[in-house]
Amino acid sequence: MAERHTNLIVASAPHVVSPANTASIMRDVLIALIPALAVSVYVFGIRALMLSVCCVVFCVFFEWLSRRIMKRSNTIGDLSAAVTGLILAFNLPVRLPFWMAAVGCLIAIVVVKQLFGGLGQNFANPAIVGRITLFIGFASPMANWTITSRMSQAILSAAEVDATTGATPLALSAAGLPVPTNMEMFLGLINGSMGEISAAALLLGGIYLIVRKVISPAIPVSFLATVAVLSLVFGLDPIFQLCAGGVMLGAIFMATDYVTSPITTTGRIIFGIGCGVFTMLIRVYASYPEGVSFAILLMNILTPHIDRLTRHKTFKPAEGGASK
Amino acid sequence: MSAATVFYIVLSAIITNNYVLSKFLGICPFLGVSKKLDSAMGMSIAVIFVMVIATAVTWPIQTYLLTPNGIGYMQTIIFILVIAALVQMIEIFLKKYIPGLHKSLGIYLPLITTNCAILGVCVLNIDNGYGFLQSMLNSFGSGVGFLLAMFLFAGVRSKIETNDYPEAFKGVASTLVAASITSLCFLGFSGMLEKIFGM
Amino acid sequence: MGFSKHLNGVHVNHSKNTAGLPIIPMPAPEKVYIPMSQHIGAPCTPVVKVGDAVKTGQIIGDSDARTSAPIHSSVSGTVEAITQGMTQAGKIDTIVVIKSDGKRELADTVVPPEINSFEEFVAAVRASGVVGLGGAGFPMGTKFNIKPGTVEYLIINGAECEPYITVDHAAMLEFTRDIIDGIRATMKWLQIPKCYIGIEGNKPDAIAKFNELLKGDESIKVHELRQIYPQGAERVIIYETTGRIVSYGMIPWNAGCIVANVTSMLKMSHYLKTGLPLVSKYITVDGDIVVHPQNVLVPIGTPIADVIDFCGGLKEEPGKIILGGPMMGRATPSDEYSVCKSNSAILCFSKAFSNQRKETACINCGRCVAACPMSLMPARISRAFKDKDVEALKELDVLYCMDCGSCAYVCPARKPLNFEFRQAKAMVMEASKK
Amino acid sequence: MKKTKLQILTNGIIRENPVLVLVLGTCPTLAISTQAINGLGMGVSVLVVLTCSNIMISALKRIIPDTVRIPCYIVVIASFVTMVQLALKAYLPSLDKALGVYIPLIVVNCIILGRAEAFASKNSVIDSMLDGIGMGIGYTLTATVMACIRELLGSGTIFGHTVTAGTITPFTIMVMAPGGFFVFGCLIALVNKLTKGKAREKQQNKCLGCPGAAFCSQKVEEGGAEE
Repeated sequence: MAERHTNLIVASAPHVVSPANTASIMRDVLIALIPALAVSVYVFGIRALMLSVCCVVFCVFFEWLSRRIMKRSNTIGDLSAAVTGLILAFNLPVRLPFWMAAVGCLIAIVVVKQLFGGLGQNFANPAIVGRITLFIGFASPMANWTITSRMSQAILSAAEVDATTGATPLALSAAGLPVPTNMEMFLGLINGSMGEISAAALLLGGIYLIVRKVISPAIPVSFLATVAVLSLVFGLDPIFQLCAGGVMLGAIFMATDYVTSPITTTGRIIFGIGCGVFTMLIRVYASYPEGVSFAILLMNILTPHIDRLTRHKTFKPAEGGASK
Repeated sequence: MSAATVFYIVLSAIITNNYVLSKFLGICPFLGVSKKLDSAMGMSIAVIFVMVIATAVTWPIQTYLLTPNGIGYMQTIIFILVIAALVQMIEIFLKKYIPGLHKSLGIYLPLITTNCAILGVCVLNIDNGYGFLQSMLNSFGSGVGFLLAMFLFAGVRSKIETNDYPEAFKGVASTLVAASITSLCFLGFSGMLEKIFGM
Repeated sequence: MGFSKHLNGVHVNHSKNTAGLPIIPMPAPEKVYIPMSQHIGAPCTPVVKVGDAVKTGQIIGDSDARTSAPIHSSVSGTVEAITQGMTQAGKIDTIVVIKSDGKRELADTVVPPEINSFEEFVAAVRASGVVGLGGAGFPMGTKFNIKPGTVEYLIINGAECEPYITVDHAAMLEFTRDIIDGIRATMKWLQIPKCYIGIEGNKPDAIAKFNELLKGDESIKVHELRQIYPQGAERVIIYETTGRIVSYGMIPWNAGCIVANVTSMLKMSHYLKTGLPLVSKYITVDGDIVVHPQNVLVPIGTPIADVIDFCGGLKEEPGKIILGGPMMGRATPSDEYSVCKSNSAILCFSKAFSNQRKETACINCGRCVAACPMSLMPARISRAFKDKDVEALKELDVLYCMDCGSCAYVCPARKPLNFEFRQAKAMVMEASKK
Repeated sequence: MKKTKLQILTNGIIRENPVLVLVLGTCPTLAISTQAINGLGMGVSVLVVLTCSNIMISALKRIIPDTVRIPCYIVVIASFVTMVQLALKAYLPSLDKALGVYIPLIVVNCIILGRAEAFASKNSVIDSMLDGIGMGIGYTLTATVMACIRELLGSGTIFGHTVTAGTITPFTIMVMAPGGFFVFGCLIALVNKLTKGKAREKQQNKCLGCPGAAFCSQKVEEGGAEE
């Protein structure tokens, strides 16, 4: 008589699952952010690393604390808070006081995410809102750029003229001053927010994410292409516009946030184009030099409508009956 | 008045000086009727409609009746009565002559009398010293701005309505926090219209 | 054909560990437990009594209902008991217990049927006891009982898109000729002008063999299916081969198609040639804890545990035993239940392998949307289900979900999406009844 | 259950706070709560108008025909608003300037019309006065507290007196539109927490105080108009 097993696990099919899970996806995003972090530490020095660690720690701490206060399950294991922290850090100037960064983390994690029920239920990207509130709330510390000797000659000479500004390439361009060469822009030998300076490093991370199928190329490609096309329309240098400011960071890491972007490919393309259009409109016309985060936030808010209009059509015959 | 001025007045009322999200007028319907896109749009269209008509009536009253006779202080009383009467008349008119429109807008009309955006726009037109045409443009723009805010917010609410909110934030509290985040993105456009139209 | 778009699906690790292994017949077990309901439709009533001597292929249960198929004894021996018991489907059913004499003698009734008309053909198909062997269990005699000449396409489903299972593959290689003969007989009597044999591209040897034997026959074409799950789903294979769309609530016949599983066709063909009805089933036995994964020819009614023992037993305490493929198969609570007509695999997995699902929040990644072959919006359906929003569920076409599990397979949040949708479908049906 | 005079007075302060529980008068509260002094000024203006109009409407409730009661209420309220407006212009011109259009908008402040319809038209003059005072204090407290929070966080001052400004960088977004919505949301959540959700039930039942209920006969949405 064979040995009997009568207490087997009964669960619904499918009984196999794909290897990707939320934590592994978030881990991939963290890995993809490493090159940009490395460039940032190279250009700005060790404080870049300290500020990043500070943001990650605060975000994870706030996530843990808010879940605990709400008596809900602990979710720091899904690493989403760490990703938010690192991306938020990338959006900050390197000398921002730690307590201000903590305020940003508080807004990102508690106000934008946990108040709305936690991961997957927020309608706006936490890091974006964190950045915008800091940007508006702490306007001057958030524009307090740091000059280091590793930066482009154009920035160093501009700083000699007016040591207080330490202007970003976008600000130099707005003021009609010489800007860094495209190569310097691409590599990231410029100043700006900590993690957004190096287009090369961010692209490397983006390629990693696309290869690992973590993100679909729809949003970054349509976003970047729109920025490039509109630069030409406005008579600007597309390479400069793509590498300057937060376009790369925004297109690859913030606009692609699953939760706050459309779910279908068509929707994602519309989303990317919208981000590009608003970014360029704000850059060219508004009083803020940079519009990436506002553009992404606006598209986040439009996402439910995009989702509504780009729903897949169910696989069924048009007339409702069987088609021949 | 140049085309640029026309666009400037309309667009700034829609975007940079959005009535709901930057001037806090019409918050009640913004919070109350934005749950479903259909009703949000119906309400907004009714608001645009009444705003424009109310301005068309109150501006001449102020300019040709109140100010010349030195009874400018009667503004508040007269305006609110005019608006209340106007809304009633519009409703009766629609019911009788355009029943289709009445069916879709009818239920929103009575609520509009006490929508502070209507009285607000009438008073502000006078306060800002706008001429008649400017006032009309401003009213139209403000109405469209209201519609835009309602449209955006209705989408947001459809996404977050059934979230697992923390106990204390269920209901209006979370809606207000969502409105707060929504109003953030309007700040990004500050200064834009001035630059485009060279104002 | 006027269609260019392929349906979505997911890339699943094939895990066809038993591919290329021959089918090994399993000797008759000590006892077989044959449930009277092994198909969709009316259950059979036993036509034997306790103590009766029965032989292999003898009818032991039958029904008068239009949708049913007879059930035959899979061994020779004596009827030991006719009891009510639990079956693998989780239902109480009449079970005929037959004590085997170990000889597997054939019954006298096992003689090739004589077929001269459509009616005789359909009667023979019904008498073969064959049902949809891919898992559906729809009686083949009922499926073929249509007005001849009303069907344009016969589609033979040799996709075998589920991971692990290789029995259809093995059968296609071993009995290619018999399958083709079955197809030709069906096309002849049902007056079907065209046949597609859909085979997934991961079985090039089977495709080659069919192509070789079908040289010169324009009416039967082998269609190489893409290597993407679920090509074997009825609505998918119809679309992929003919470009036709079968709507919810319709059967393939409405679109001028009949779909038959390749093993069903083979078993029917065997009956037409030899008169031996469906008394045993090709079964893939696999999984990370099976000592000798292999393909076995198992007498119907054999307890699952006996089949596992025949394959060398298990390396460790099992966590899950799945009847059928890992994407759509059913996890059985106990290995005491017996093998049924519609089973095609027994997969045994360790506890570690079985406990891999821990649900987290939906992150709206869109993988399910990209995976759904029916182009549904699983993430939104799941949300509507959570909100108990029947209107939204209906509007999102949840009824079109065919439970293929692609969405749940790809979900990084490990949400049991298709399980939710099964309940959602019930909710919608319930609401529309009112 | 008949309420005592004291209950009528205190009712509006927390239990049925017009802003935080009944969610009325949101527009001016959000708009002017950037500085504590504005909050207080607005609060007192509303208190005065509310009390006066409550008294007047309660006194006139038998004279006013039911069918035209709403326009009558509006005329009464608008008259008091105009008086307050003129008084402010004369004695506190800086406050008048700061509050701007929101002073005439007191006319359409749902609290006043709402109390007129829901309370003053059904109760005695004394009770209506107490209700007006109570609700007015509730409104004033809320507007002032909210303004204090926003002013402290956003400018580092309270009533214009430096508190943290200079030592801690003020978080200026708090005095802008998003900060207003946010602080308001948090205060409502706080009241929900303190009243253990009872407040939320009333928030859901918007008709309790909505003046629109007087006009509105159909449901706009679930939880729209009743009666």
